[in-house]
Amino acid sequence: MTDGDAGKDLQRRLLSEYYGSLSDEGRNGRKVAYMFVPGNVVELTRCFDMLPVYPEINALQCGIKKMAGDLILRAENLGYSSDVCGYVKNDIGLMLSDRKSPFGVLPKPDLLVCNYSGCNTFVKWFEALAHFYDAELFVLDIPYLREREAAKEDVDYIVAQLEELATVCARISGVPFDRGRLRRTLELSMEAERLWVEALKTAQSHPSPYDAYFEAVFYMAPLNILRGTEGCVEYYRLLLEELRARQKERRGPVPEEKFRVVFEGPPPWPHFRSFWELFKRWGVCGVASTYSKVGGLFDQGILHDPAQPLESIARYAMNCYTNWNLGLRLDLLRRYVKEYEADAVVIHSTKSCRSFSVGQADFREVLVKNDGIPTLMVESDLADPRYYSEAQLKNRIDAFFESLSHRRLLGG
Amino acid sequence: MISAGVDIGAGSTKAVLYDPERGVLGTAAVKTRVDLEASGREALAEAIRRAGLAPSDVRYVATTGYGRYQLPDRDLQITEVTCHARGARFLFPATRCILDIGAQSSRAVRMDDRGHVMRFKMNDRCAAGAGKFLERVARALDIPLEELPAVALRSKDPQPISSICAVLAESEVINHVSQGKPAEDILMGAHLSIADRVLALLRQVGGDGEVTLTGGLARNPAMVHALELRLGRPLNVSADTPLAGALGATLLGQQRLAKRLAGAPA
Amino acid sequence: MAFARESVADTSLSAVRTWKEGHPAGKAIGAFPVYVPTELIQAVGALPVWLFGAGGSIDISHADSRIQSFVCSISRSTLELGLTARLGTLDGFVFPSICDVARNLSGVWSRNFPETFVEFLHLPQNRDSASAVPYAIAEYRRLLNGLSRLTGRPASEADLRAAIESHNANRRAAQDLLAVRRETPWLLDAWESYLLLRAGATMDRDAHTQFLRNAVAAARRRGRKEKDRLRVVLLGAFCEQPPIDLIRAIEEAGCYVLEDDLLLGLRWFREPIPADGDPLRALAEAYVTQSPASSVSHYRGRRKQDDLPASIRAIGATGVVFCTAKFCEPALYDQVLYKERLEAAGIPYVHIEFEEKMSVFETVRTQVETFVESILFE
Amino acid sequence: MNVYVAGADIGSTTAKVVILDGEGKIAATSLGPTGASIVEAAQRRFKEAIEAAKIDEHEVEFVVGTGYGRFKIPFGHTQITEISCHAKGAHYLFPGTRTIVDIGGQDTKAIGADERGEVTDFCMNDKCAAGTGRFLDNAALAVGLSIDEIGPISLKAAKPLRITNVCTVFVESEIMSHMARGEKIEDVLRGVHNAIAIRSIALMRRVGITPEVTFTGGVSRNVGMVQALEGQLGTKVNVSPLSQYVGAIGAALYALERARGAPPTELVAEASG
Repeated sequence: MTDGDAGKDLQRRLLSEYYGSLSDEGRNGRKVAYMFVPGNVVELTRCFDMLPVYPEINALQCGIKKMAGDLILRAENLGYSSDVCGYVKNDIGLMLSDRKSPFGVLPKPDLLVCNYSGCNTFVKWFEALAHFYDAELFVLDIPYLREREAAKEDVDYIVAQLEELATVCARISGVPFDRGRLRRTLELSMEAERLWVEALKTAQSHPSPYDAYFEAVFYMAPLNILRGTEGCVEYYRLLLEELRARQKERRGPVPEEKFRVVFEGPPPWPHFRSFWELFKRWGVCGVASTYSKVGGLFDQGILHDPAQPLESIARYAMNCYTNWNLGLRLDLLRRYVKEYEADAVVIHSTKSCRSFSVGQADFREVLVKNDGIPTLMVESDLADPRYYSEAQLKNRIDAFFESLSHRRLLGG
Repeated sequence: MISAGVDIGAGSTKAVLYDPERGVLGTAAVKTRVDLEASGREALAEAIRRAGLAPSDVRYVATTGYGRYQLPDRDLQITEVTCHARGARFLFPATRCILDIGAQSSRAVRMDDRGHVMRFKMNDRCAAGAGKFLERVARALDIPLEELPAVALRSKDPQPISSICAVLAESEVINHVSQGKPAEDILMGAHLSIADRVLALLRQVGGDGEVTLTGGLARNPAMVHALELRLGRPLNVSADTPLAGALGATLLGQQRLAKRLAGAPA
Repeated sequence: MAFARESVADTSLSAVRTWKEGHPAGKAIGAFPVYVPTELIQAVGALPVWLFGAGGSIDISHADSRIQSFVCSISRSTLELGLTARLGTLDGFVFPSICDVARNLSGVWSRNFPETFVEFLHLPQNRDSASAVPYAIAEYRRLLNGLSRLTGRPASEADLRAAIESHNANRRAAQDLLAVRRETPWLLDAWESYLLLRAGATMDRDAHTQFLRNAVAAARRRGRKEKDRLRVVLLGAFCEQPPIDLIRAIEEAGCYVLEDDLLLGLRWFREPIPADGDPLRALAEAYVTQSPASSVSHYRGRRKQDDLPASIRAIGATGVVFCTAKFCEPALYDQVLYKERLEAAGIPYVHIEFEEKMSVFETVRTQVETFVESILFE
Repeated sequence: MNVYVAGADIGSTTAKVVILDGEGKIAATSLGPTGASIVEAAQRRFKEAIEAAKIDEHEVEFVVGTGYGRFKIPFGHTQITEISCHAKGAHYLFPGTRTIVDIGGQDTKAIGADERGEVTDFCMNDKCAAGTGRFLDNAALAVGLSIDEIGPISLKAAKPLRITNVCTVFVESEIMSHMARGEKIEDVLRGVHNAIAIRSIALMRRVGITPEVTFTGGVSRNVGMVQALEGQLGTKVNVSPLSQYVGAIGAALYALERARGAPPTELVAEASG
């Protein structure tokens, strides 16, 4: 039964090709631009043959491969406090161990593009890398989204900076800026994004053919790392086919889908499997998640658009989940509960990521008291394995779904 | 010239008398009472009595520790960090780092080759309460305090306990108990959690070179074992380290006394 | 000094109530640290009120249900003040871009106080870009329009110029006060100058300027003797303010604090802002080109840590006391880069951690005393 | 034939067993420290309860385990979390209960319940405020008193200190410093009780505080804690000598439902144990 193997194999091949391209021979002279996933401008940097490296992706991979603990310790030995973000310390630890990542040695940055969308820590992160690597830093300032539509001044401000960034990339790469190539790349991005939105929507069926949290975080990898490439579009075409097939066979990630849940917040990468198990035992299936929208809120109608190259990049950059103000984030959670017919919301609050966590307690206040949506909030961390206490999490998760099933039994 | 060092600590008060030619003349240790000044006077008088000297023989008194401000007729008060460093240097001349683990707080100190404090770091609030934590774990496991080290050293498979937050560590101890893990493995796990916390401080001040362990937990062999296991090399420990503070105070007192006698500005 | 001490300790902002009695239609606008162009608030006839949390004076029991506990105390205590209606005299709030916690707090604020005027000001972080000044002007105009609607009083160019001049005078008086401390630290303690500056949080600008001028004159007439103390710079307490007793503990442990970044927002610019041309452009250009090195805005051109050693030596300081608030990420990131440069330049430093609600200072005193001893005991 | 059921609440500090008869009347209770071995503590308490009820072990038709050690109870048929049990037990003792606060050894729990004792919402303390129940034992140890003395003594406070810290470990060092500065014991203890009350009430606010409020768990025997809660809340708080057994009572009530044929709603017993 080819349950999703084609998709998995293609993703594995694409990722190994990507990491291969980062090795010394793989690069063959091409320059390297470090960027962040939310609001990144990879379509622009691809025009200059620059290779993208995403420190967050390296950090979460180290988390999954159980390397995060030692790397964070190395950064703390240098003086980083236990109160700062685990992703940053993981990356600083990687730098201190000559960038030996789970996928081989990563290249040094020729340019740090700090697309500062929804996370102030990004600026601090790249100020540190600029210090340690003595590398050039371009802070692409992306204003916080206060109204649903991005204000004209905000978009103009970003577009003006993109033009300046283009001249910096041209200088560093020696490749002149070809706006035609930008449009072709944007077409590939838009196509992949449209397919991804279709794939996401399959979770509206009962049962959902995939877990929109625990599996979506892997399905979104190509869109975060390979956006604007042929392979990326091919992957999402395959993924959509597979999910449609599962929909027909009414097959989902859990044997029997008892609870449809909307997840808010990043997962605890160092304990991903055990955290998923705490929910699987109750027949929980994620039908929507906000973390999978960190790389872009495509399902809210904001796609890249070759007809308005820089404007659509600017608008995309502002519409990443953590760059939305709390009012917009709360409405999105409520819409997801309706559109995907969810039974409850689970908020995973992480100590490292305050841009996600601060305000989640207020969400819970509204969801439970105003909207009557059962909401559980649990705490651990997305990068630092030391903050994950399984017994406490199990106690809270069991109590939550026990009272849900009890209420369901009494027709509550 | 005889100088005295009086270390008025939260638990006990120690006094040491020292003369450059004849070395350490007398030491004393008494339990610290609520009246810190009385404790200081009592320890000093006892040390003088043991050394067979008269109070007037003592030309300089330097105080340190928690109650260093409480002795009115002191010449100078110096913090316990500076004194522990100087005292440990006297006991182990080649030492470059001090690890001091007390009941409430723990700290790491780095010295240059003349025993002078270069850098030091105290545990931040989240990782507080080293000695106290072990007492609570012993109580949760129904183990009397004096048997703590022996039980811990019997452990074959120490249980992981968080080193980042003292409250989280306690909850994890309780979870291990509720999963029926053997007491010695939980206890050694608790020792290793403290070792991790304190060695993180050591690495931040530069942990290479010879390390001397001082403070209350220095007398707990399981703690020494946990530290040596995680550090990967032996530590200097000696029965005299509890006196390191008072020793340092009297030696630094000598330094100040020599300066005063040479007429240099104080 | 007594007046300053009481006004700082009074979390119910009674000073604002008295101001409102004098200005019947007057509105008061709360500004969260670190830097907000309060000239705009003054220009529409409103009173800018700096919010520096509640220190240790109140218990946190409402804020916990809206915000987690692994965040700085100032955001929790400010939210508590709001939720317990102690900020009732304020008619609006302005949150500038400082960090993720402050930015999200503005969202929690507008959700919990829907009728109140709440504005999040995005101060440009890419200050090297030619588009930074026009963007700052657009942001300032957006804020100004909101404030005018709230007070029902548009701000004329003359109002804006008057506000700029009164702020210039206030900053000049603050610089003079700090100069007394820098050149003759034995005449004015750091905790005293802190209190004098902090009193301005709820005062009308010109009243505060006169208040500072009197203090400068009084300080210069003091006959105190110079003590044998270590000259240091205090860094890291730009947003959440340490308890006054902590500043005293640092000084009593044997330090003269020549320079610090306490209440940085009240004295953000060293040079006066030109009041002749277009006022909004003048304010925007000042922010983009003259803002000091700080943890809340990306530095312009050079790297701020490279300038630190020289600036320490320039004022004759020997060491640095990093004094950072618990859970304050921006300060903790910068501290690592600063310490790298200090170590390279052979300048000693010590790092102490504080919380605004701290009441026990033993560990701080021991750490700073040890730091002083390690330098004086050569 | 009279049917009996049992509820066993094995907490991190104390173990409790309650036996109910067919009509849901309490036949017997037993209580003791959990200590290092959960299995022994559960079996000893179960034996004591059976003897007190003067019945035979096989007369107990169904046993529900709850509390931190619930998966290790050898004689338990199934496990239910202490959230559901505390709600059910509190409703049994005070039918008007709508909000329950339980300051346990590991976690502090705030539970919203409806008129039938069903959980409507619940919230447990976040990491920084963990271990509050255990903390009171440590505070007693720190000032050299027994756990039963600190409550009454705290009531004698003239000017209670404000202890503002969230983290229980740091509060302990704050206690030591206040004591060293010569503050009176009762003022320090009152400060500690107030700090815990304020934090527990903050947690209750998350689920909403609707009267009647019932204070359950072992700490509810501490009069100082009851006073502090009522002082900060400004309303009465239900406390009963049986408050300590609320978890076990709730578990026994679920056992009774199950004995009367109610379908299971909780997870099947933990495979790994």
